[in-house]
Amino acid sequence: MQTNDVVLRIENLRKLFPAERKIFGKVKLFVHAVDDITFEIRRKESLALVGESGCGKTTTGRVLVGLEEPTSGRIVVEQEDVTPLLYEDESAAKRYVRETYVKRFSSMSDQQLKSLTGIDAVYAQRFLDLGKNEAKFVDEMLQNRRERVWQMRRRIQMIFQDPYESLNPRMTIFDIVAEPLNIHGVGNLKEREELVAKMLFDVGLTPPETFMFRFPHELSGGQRQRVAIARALILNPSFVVADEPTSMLDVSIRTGVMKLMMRLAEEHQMSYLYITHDLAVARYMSNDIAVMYLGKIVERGPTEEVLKNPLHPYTQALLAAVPIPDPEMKRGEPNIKGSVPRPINPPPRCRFFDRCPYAVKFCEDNDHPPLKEVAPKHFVACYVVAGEAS
Amino acid sequence: MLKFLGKRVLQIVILLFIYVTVVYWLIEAMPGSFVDQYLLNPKLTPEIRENLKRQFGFDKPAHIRYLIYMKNFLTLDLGISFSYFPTKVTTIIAERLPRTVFLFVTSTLVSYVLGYSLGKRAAWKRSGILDKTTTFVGIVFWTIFLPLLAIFNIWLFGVILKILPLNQFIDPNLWKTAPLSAQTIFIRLLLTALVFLIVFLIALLISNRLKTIPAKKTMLYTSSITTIVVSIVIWILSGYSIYAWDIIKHMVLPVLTLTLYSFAGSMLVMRDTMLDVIREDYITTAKAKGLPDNVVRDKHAARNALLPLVTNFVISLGFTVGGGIITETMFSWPGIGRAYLEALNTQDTPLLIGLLVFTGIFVLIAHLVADVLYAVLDPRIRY
Amino acid sequence: MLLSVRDLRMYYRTKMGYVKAVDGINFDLDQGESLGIVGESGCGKTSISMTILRLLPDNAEFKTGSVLFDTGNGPVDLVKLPESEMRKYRWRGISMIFQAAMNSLNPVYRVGDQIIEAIQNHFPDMPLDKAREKVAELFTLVGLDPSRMDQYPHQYSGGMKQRAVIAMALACDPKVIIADEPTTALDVIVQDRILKEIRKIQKKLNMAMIYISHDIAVIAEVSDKIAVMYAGKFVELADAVTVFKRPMHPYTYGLMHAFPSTVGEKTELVTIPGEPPNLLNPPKGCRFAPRCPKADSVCLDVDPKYREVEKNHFVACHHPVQPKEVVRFYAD
Amino acid sequence: MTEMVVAEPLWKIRLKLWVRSFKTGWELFKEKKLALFGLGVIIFFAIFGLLYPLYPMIMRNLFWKDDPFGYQTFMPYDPIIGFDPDIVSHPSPPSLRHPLGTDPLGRDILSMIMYSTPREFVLGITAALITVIIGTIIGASAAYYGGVIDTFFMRLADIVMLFPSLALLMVLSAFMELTLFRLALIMGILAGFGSITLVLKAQALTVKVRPFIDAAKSTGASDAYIIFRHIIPNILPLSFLYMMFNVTGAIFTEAVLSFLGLANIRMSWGVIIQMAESSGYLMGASIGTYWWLWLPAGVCITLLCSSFYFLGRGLEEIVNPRLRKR
Repeated sequence: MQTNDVVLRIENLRKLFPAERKIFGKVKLFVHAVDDITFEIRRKESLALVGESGCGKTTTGRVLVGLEEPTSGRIVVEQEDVTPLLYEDESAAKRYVRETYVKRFSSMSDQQLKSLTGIDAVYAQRFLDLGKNEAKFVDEMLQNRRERVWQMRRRIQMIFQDPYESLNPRMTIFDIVAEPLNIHGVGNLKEREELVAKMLFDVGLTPPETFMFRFPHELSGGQRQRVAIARALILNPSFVVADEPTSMLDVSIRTGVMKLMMRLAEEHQMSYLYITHDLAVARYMSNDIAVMYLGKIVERGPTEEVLKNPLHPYTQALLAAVPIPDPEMKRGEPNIKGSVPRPINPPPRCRFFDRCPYAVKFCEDNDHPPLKEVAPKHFVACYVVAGEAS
Repeated sequence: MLKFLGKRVLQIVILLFIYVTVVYWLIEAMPGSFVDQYLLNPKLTPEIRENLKRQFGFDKPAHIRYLIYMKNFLTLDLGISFSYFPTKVTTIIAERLPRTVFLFVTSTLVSYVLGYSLGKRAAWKRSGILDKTTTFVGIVFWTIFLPLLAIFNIWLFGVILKILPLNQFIDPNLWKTAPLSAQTIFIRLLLTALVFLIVFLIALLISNRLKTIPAKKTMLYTSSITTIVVSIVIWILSGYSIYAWDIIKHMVLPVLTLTLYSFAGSMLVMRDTMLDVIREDYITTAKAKGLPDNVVRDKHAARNALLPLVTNFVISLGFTVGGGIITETMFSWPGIGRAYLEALNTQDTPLLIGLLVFTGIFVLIAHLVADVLYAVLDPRIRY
Repeated sequence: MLLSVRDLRMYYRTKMGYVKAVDGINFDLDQGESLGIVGESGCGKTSISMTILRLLPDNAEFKTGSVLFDTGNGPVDLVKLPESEMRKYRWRGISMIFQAAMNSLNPVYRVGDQIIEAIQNHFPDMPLDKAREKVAELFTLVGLDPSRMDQYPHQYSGGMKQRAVIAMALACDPKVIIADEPTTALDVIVQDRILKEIRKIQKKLNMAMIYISHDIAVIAEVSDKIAVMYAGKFVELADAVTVFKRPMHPYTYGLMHAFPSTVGEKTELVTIPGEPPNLLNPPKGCRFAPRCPKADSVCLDVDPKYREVEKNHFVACHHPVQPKEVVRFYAD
Repeated sequence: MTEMVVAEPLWKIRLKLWVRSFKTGWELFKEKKLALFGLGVIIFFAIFGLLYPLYPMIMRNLFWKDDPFGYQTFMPYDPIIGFDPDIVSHPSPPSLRHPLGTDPLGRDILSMIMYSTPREFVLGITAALITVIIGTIIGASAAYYGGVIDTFFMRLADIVMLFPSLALLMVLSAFMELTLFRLALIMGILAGFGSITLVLKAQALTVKVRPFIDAAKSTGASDAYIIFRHIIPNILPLSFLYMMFNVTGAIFTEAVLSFLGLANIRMSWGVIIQMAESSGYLMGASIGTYWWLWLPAGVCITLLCSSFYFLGRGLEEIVNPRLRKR
């Protein structure tokens, strides 16, 4: 398996929101929205991020497209560390580069540097090429930052949940779809018109000229979501974050949009992160699935495998709770206590401890369990399942 | 709550200091000054000129005077008026304030009660006859040229119907032989109103504890009527009732004018918010519970629509001064507004600053009261 | 029959004409029975409950039909009652669990007081402490701590509000409860608990229930009978298993196959082409015809009658789907 | 299929769209009888004011045919220096020569009123335009940026709102000659930094959190692009609405200032009433006798003010979906 096949890699991503507002003094309470998550997506593949509301799945998506700054962690897109580009503030980006690379690299010998793997190897090589000059390295990492931020924005796009709110009601469909072209200065007016028309045709809004100069409120929910997809894809991104794009659509419309997304991903050689609360939808939309709970990924693996054989008690409960469209099918009781707490400064133990039916002393005394591969490509963050506690 | 109030008070104090400073320098920068009028007199000797300047504080540079002013301000001393020399500004305000406040509190209360009950009814039966007429009449009065309304009222009630005095605060002929000054009687009237208000509030508190709705109503009505009757009897027994009646008679026209002018403001706000609230799901729930229409309207809809009205009330207090200047001029009512106009004409700087500062304090306190009211009215707000 | 709705029609008046939101609805409901009405947004399913309770906005126009409600001493037609009489049947006869429970509690009153208000409205003689006892009982019944009755709605979580709303619906011992999307805004685990709770209470009190939802899986969990609604009309009504196992209307068929499931084989999902019609001027003939793979010229022309094809299986279709028949919907 | 070209040039399509949305707006607007009434009155006043130059001409030709003093030099219907020497005592009640009578100086009241009308429009609209431009930009930026910028402008608004605007204008009148244009400018600026920013900011905040802003941001749109392309177009209807209300406010304030004799405006409706007041015709029992001195001008102020207000309310029901009827 080649590493450059990986389109997106997220390492130890963490995003904390201050839970209290203070004018003076340091904020002590944080909402751990996303807490140390790691995953990667290969070309043409897709990952579904599943969880209940407030588990941090949307925040993850928003960090990826630059709508939130990460608190810590590294995000690599197509062999390029884009994390420095996600910080609005240049000094924050600089600090990131120093913390992540310079500090580590300067304490290593040449030998050690050469033995690094993955994305680190690429940057270690640059570091060596620059004669271990720290300042130069930082400069190079940040050179053309504005330009590269620009480029990155083109490569990662997002589709939003609410088709009624994600299109500006005062713009025509043409203006909405052409907006990314506009911002990035692609083509002249004529070319843009053609591009938009072609895109609208691709998303099934045919004939395009009847849709181009309508306003969003003249379209149905399904049509609007198609417009949103057209807007996201018009710059030909290599990666799309889809935040529950079908959850507000009716069933008879939903499958059309789901199929459209899959077809376009195929055609455009695109990978996507599919954020959803609906396990059944995730099953159809993704190769891999990652279940999130309170900012942590608790289980990850190939979709069918996870759904057939859920290992983490939370995944089991979630699956048991999904109603089945078949009155003869009896499903199990979700084996879970209490309700989802707010992740404000959570105690250093398994996040699921308070609600877990299998919790033992070991779980209480140790940190949140790391993801462990228990079956091929099937990872679980649970001491009990992994056999480390009983 | 206390922490929030503390923070809010601090904010208000800062705001007030900025405001006072701006006001001070603004007025200070006004071309010409009170003393100039005397200094023009060529007969004055240099000593007298110097004396005059010293007396009014013009011998010191402006920034020193500002510091002195601020120091005095901290001790609630607003200086000495020029045109009423040597009366203190605070004394003048203290004399004028009750009249203005009484005028405005009465008309504001009446117009808010009117606006509240009309607004909620108009919204409830949207596009009905009541809605259409109140909206039309309300807006016409709301945008009417206030002096026109005043003139018209004087004309109608004073000249044609001859039932009310044209203007002035009191009838001078009657008061020539009065045993007490008009101000004293006036203050006593104010106190009576205050007592009534307190009794009403207590009755409201008690009635809230009562269980059935008829009991609540009886409690409120009996206590209100008893207080009114008792106070009227006391006034008659005291023998000052003709004087009090004279004052009240003089108040009717300005209060009427102000009420007509301002009720639409609260009515429109109430109506618009009600329209908003009526769409809420809990209104449908209340109806589905089988509650009678008027209960749904008053208890569920109007109660929730009350909040923006409070904000509106506070903002409207800010306009008190503007409306006051016009109304008091039209009716020769010797209140704050008139004092302001006089001070402006005579360039009585300390009085001018004092009045502006005072209104600022007034509005800021109203803001604070609104914050507290908000917390009382909306359980979701916990500071 | 506890509740029997016949040929109910209610239109909304708009500038462009009438929106035929409820257009000839028929169904019966028995004691202890639960009926699920499933349909897409804008098909008029919520309007049915509002028409039955007569909580319609000003621009709604009741056209025809009757809602016979058995009060215990003979049925009354709710649509013919004067408003003051109707008020007595609201909540005491038929109560509701509203869509978006978050908003159906008045934010400025304590939750308990809002329930007491409903009780005292229908039982004016009940003293306050009795009413409070009743509320405490209800709270326990729906799984809420009775000590929370003196809290305000904003102090409740989403699931708790939903429970409070259920408790409120039960306050006057109604014979029928209409639950309109009772769990739509909730997460699956909470949804699962609430649904089970409602089901349990319904069994215990032997009440009749009408569930309204767009989510066919939720309806499948809780209903004995299922009605499928499309563009203001019922297209199919039968007991739950039949609707799922042997749907006869092509729309129902498509719906069943468009719904992804977490269990069983991963089958190809069906896409029903097109969009639901605008109820302002719905197509002549069958309203589903423009989207239907089985439609022919008759379908486009004649509105199919809603008829009993088999015993207790009502369908409005000229060409019902036959057993073992596979309907092919053309994709995208 | 790739040769998808739109048949018409873009600007034509946009023009059509604009016309169409105007038409739908008009359809909605037509329903509001009060707003129609307001619009009618405003149009009436606009024509009334524009016709002013004709009035002295016609009147002179009617009543001053034989020209004892010389047509060219003597202008009996001039609103400022006019005087009718044929009438013995001024103010004179309405007559054929002077449909609304004359004022104590012998000037024709109708002529004064007509002359003032365009000025009222200019004043009201200028002031309101300034207010709304300032308010919209500040409101949108404060909402978008938040933080220090927001705090600064909001505190500024607090202080501006603390000042009773009429009292402040009265003080300012001591500083400078409040000519029509200066007055409009000052009123516009004062109102622009005041409460309107709060309202528009609140509106902009609801726009700011909507996902299409996020969509534009994630594509790399600049702050200015988002503010001007997304936020402002969405609060513009509300701004326009407030403009109507501000016209009312400006005309009213000018009239009051003129009435109190504090503005340096040669002729306006307020000045006409002030004239009556300062020469003692509003005192006591004589009020009703000399009604033409104050009633026509007062009615004009009221009518124009309420018309703009009615218009604003009508537009509000169109612009503000929460007030719209279901």
